[in-house]
Amino acid sequence: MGVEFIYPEFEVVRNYDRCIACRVCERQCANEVHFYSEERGVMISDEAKCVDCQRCVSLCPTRALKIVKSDSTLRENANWQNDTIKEIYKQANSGGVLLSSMGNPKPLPVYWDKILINASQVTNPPIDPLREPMETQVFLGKKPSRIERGKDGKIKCELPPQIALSLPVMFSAMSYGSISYNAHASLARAATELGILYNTGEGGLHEDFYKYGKNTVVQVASGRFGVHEDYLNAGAAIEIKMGQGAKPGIGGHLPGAKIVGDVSRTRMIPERSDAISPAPHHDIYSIEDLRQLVFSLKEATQYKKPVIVKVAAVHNIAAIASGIARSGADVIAIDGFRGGTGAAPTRIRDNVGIPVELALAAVDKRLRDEGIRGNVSLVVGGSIRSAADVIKAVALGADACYVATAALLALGCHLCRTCQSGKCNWGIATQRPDLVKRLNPDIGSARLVNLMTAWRHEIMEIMGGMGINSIEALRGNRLMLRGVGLNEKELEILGISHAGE
Amino acid sequence: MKRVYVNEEWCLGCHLCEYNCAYANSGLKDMVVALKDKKIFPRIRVEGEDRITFAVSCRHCTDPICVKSCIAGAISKRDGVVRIDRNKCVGCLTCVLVCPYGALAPGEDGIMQKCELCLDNACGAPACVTGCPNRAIVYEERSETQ
Amino acid sequence: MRIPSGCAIAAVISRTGRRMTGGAIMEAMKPMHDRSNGLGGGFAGYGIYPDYKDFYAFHMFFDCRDTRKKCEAFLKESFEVVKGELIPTRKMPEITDEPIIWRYFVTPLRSVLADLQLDEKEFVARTVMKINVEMNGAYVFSSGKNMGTFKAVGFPEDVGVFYRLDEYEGYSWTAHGRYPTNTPGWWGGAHPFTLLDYSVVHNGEISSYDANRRYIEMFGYKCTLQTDTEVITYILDYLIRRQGLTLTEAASVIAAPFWSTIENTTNSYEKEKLRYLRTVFPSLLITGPFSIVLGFDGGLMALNDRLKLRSMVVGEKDDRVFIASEEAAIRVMEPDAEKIWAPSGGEPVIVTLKEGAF
Amino acid sequence: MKRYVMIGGGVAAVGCIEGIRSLDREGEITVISEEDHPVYSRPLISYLLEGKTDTERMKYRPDGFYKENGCRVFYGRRAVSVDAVSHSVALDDGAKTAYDKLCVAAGSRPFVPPFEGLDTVKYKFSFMTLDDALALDAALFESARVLIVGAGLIGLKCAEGIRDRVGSITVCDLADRVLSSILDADCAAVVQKHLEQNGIAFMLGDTVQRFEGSRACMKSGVAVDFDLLVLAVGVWANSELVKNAGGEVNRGILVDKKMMTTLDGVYAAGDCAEGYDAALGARRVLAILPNAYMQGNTAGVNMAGGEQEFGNAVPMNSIGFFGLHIMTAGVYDGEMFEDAETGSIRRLFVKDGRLAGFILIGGTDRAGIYTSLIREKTPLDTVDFDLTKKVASNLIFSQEIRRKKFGGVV
Repeated sequence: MGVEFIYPEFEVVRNYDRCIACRVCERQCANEVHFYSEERGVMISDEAKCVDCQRCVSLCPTRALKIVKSDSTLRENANWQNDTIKEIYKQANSGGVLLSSMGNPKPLPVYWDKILINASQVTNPPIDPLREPMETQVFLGKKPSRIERGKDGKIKCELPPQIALSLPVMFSAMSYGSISYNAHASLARAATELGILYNTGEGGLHEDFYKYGKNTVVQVASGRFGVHEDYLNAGAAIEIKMGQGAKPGIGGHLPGAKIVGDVSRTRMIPERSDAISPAPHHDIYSIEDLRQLVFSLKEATQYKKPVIVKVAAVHNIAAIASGIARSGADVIAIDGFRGGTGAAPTRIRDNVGIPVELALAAVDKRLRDEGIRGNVSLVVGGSIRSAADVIKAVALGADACYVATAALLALGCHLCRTCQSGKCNWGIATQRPDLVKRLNPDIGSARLVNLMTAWRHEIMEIMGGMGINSIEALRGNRLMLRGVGLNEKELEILGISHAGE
Repeated sequence: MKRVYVNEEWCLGCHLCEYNCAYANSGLKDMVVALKDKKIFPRIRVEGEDRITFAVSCRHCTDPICVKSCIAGAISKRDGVVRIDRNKCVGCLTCVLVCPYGALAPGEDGIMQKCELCLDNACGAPACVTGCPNRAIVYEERSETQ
Repeated sequence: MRIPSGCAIAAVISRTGRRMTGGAIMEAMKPMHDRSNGLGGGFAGYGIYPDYKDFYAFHMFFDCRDTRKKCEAFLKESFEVVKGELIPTRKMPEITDEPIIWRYFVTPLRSVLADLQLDEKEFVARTVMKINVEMNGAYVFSSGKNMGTFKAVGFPEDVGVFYRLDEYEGYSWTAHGRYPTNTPGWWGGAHPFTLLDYSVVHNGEISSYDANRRYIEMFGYKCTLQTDTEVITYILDYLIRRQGLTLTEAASVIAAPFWSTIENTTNSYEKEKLRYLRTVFPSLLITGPFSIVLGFDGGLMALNDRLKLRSMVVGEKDDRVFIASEEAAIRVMEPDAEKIWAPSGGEPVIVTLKEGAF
Repeated sequence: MKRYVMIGGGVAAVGCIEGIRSLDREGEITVISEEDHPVYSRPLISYLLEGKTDTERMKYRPDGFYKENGCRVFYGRRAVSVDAVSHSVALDDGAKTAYDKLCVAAGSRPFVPPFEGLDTVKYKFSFMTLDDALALDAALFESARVLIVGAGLIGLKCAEGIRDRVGSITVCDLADRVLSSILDADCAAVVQKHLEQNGIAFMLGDTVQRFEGSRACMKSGVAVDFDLLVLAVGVWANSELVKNAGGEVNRGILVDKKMMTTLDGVYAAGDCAEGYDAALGARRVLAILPNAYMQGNTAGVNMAGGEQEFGNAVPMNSIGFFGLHIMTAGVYDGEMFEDAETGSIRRLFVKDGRLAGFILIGGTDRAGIYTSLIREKTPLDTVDFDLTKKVASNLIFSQEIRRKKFGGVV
């Protein structure tokens, strides 16, 4: 109180004419915002605890609740905005680094929204996906640069290991620990049903999910949590996580409170110990070290698993990617600065990294200029929000996209951005059993399948409009894109023309 | 036949099923009018505490002992659905005494009421199922062996 | 800027290697007049330079005499030029603004090839790219052996007359009439497009263009003209000459069967091969409508896009095989043509000379 | 085509008819009903007097029941003898009915002790049948002083049923407590207190020595003046027909778990039968309605050629007085566990690791869970017994058991 007081960010607005005091809101709020007053016979709220996750709003049977942004304001100041001032207060109160979750919420440019897609008219027929086959399958991995023939003249058809996807989307890395067992179960089951892959993140693979191995990317991060030979061989591909778009240059930190039971066993670390991944891999201080890790992993898996190297989009991403493309890696995953996280220092999340659109364009061009685009596939993530974003990414040069926030939204996430609290009311970013059970994987996986099915329909629709009936003919097809409101430099980096050209 | 099944693994203990049941059987069009400032007498009840919760309503047993035991002959089974004739019931609670599932309880008037699958109210399908936010209650066909 | 276009194509080949004048193919284009708009027409003839069959025949446009001189000097640095001459033309009102049109019969100098450790064809191809990209005002529009392309701004039947094609004899001919919807009206933009002895006439507009272009350019090709046909020519050169694919295999890359079709293929090697080629060359899949005729040393290949979004028919008579956008064109060449059929999408029709026929 | 005959037209007979019809749609069924009413619920007669039901709603089955089940009914006819050799039943009008399978569901009759001077009482009633109730109903008047002899289920339900319609009610019983057959002393005291609070007077441990017109002279020396006398001392099973035909009887007609008597083709069910009591582990008469139906039903299935045993019958009662509910089941044997709160009693009796019986007064929610523990002889180490002691809840079961109960077809 006093100098430490910060006015609550949200207000709980309860329509008492509608409230039947069923107490669903009370039972469903892990933040303990709502309670029933026996004396007054009504529900009341402590809004200081509200994070605006919308759980109570969603479950209230009489729609008696809404959460609004508090209109209690500090004096307006274009330079010292409300949030900035409050962050100062918080730091003055605590002396600590501010933590945040999910992706960068700042009003920085979203290039996807400044790129428009082409369609066929007259000279070239659009294709109707309801009547004609429309192919969205992609194969990620190194492509041989020369066709070899045997003595009999037949082509030798051995390919380096490939990842087959029914559509150019994968669920990106979210560790078991940062998200719940049921969230993982939903992702794994949906990926299997869809014929795509999900990603373990750096928390290891729960033994129950080995059966989804064909649709799993197993991640190896700097903390090496849960990494062992069976784990490496369990998935369809291995991902070396070098960095994350939400927090380039730093490692992860899963608080000990989330390291309980199966999480601790799966990570192979003691219960309640903080899981801290170092900023670098301590065996990778240069590109040649990366090459050694890539080949160690390939050795451990008899060269049967493609290796993905995931990096955050940073300033010299093109050169980094060129290095990775020559490291033996099969796929490069680039995570843009808008990518989500279960917890990251706010300053880093909001100020470090570059937009994935520009990173992708630069990397794709660089690899082509060097003639090594076929060495690797490119996967991009960091706020791919819709089928249109996927189309644009593929046309810019991506082989596939990584999707996480959209998947979480499908599971019920309302982007309250307080994953770090571990009290996710939607059963996603929590390990509390009473909260975890709120996410029924039957529902979760079905919703993920719905979402991706919808995206696939949209992708096919848009492709058909362009007169393209296979996704590979879209990859790198930048003529299908035009910029709006972009300057010369941006257009040059994106490698696209301005609308009207 | 279709029955209501409960999977406690997904029950959140939110008690919405009780409110949806009470509303569905109120005959009123507005939930607020039906339930505001009233004690509810739902035909499905959430049991349990903290970690384990589950909803219980009539199992519509293959061989329902309540039907055999009702001293007023008020409970019968037709088309697989165990129903109660509230007009005949005198509220002796013998059915409570015999039901191995604890699935019956009196209504506000002391007369017994029970889940009749919302077949006769405006919902047409069990309101507890429709309103369950986590599919802990389902209405489906299952075989004896399942 | 890429130029979308519609078009008319026609081709004929004698499987026995019997030489035919360019007259018939010129006639064939007449009934398809409406498929062109006068902004480009062209022909390719194979077997037309028997006397110089061991030399690469460079057909070139120059904007002025200086460019020509500069180019000749450049060529002589690495080639033996056995003959250089103006290509004979007829002056006619339908064809105007012609550039300087020359041909050279050349062969790369052994010493140069040895220095560069390059295969002869690769060196020739690179030279063509270099001239076309770097030498302003000079453009090589034909570079194969014992074959030649003839193209101009105008209707194809006029272009044939202009180049006096009735005076050439070849065992196969392809022809093209162009209907670009937007054009700088430049002679180099007409079809056929060629590289070495590959020539392509094409009707269609491919939607995969930039995906194909950006991929093929990784291998030294430069698409200077922004037309679909150019990129198709380079893709076929890349697949056939540089990767050593057969014509059928190349066709299964650019008009790849659908995955479902591949999965239903019964022959296991065939299935494995199709799957392999599609996985290895995804960026060379051509989508959108096209019908093309590829001319090469000793044969023709006709191919439709896999949905068959453009018309193309094939007919036969004795030793000759005819291909055209419309049956009418075939009937002009041979009123008694038999076995007229429309090949299905993605199914290549390959006609080659009989062993030793030419 | 089989010929089935029921002696009696009550609930046991209905159970028997429905049991037969579950297997045999064709056989000929004859019902000999001494009462001149279609089947009705006898336990509802007190509610009838109380005004909570009426004769229409008291019908145990819809009007078309007999017709739909193809039954021939002789109303107001009494069976006078059974010839177990020739398989026939003689009626009071001299007619004979042959049977292939016979079910004796003759019920019971009030036991009337030979009180001295009982014949001097002008207004005296039994309280068992609808006719009893209708007669009493006709006699009630606002200032009436009623003496009820017998503080058992019948007497007390009668008291509840007529309380608002008479001036005073006194209940006497030789036993020192109310509901002595189903309650122990503590529980009886609670119930008695509740009844007294609701205006019923008791004279317990006392009995009528003689009647003198409208006065009862009690053994204790007290004299009670009354206007109406209700005799609710107890009942006798109607077992004579079987006994006379050579069948074995004890307090009731002895039957096995299939409800078969010792006579060939003759079954018995309901209040007249003495079947197996799973709680007691021996045979006894369980004169309660659910039992009558289930016995009748079992008899019916077996008569029609099916195979069914009724082996888990237990005594149980659910009874309420003026809003206070009492539920009991089983036997009060073994170790007692009590969980008493204000106004409610919960007593569980545990023997050999199984629930033997219980008494609940007040909190009766989900009592059927307890009853099923008795009926199923569930070992108590397989449930959460500490919780069981406090509340009847499905939470006492393991998750696996609950999965079967609520996720399976039951």
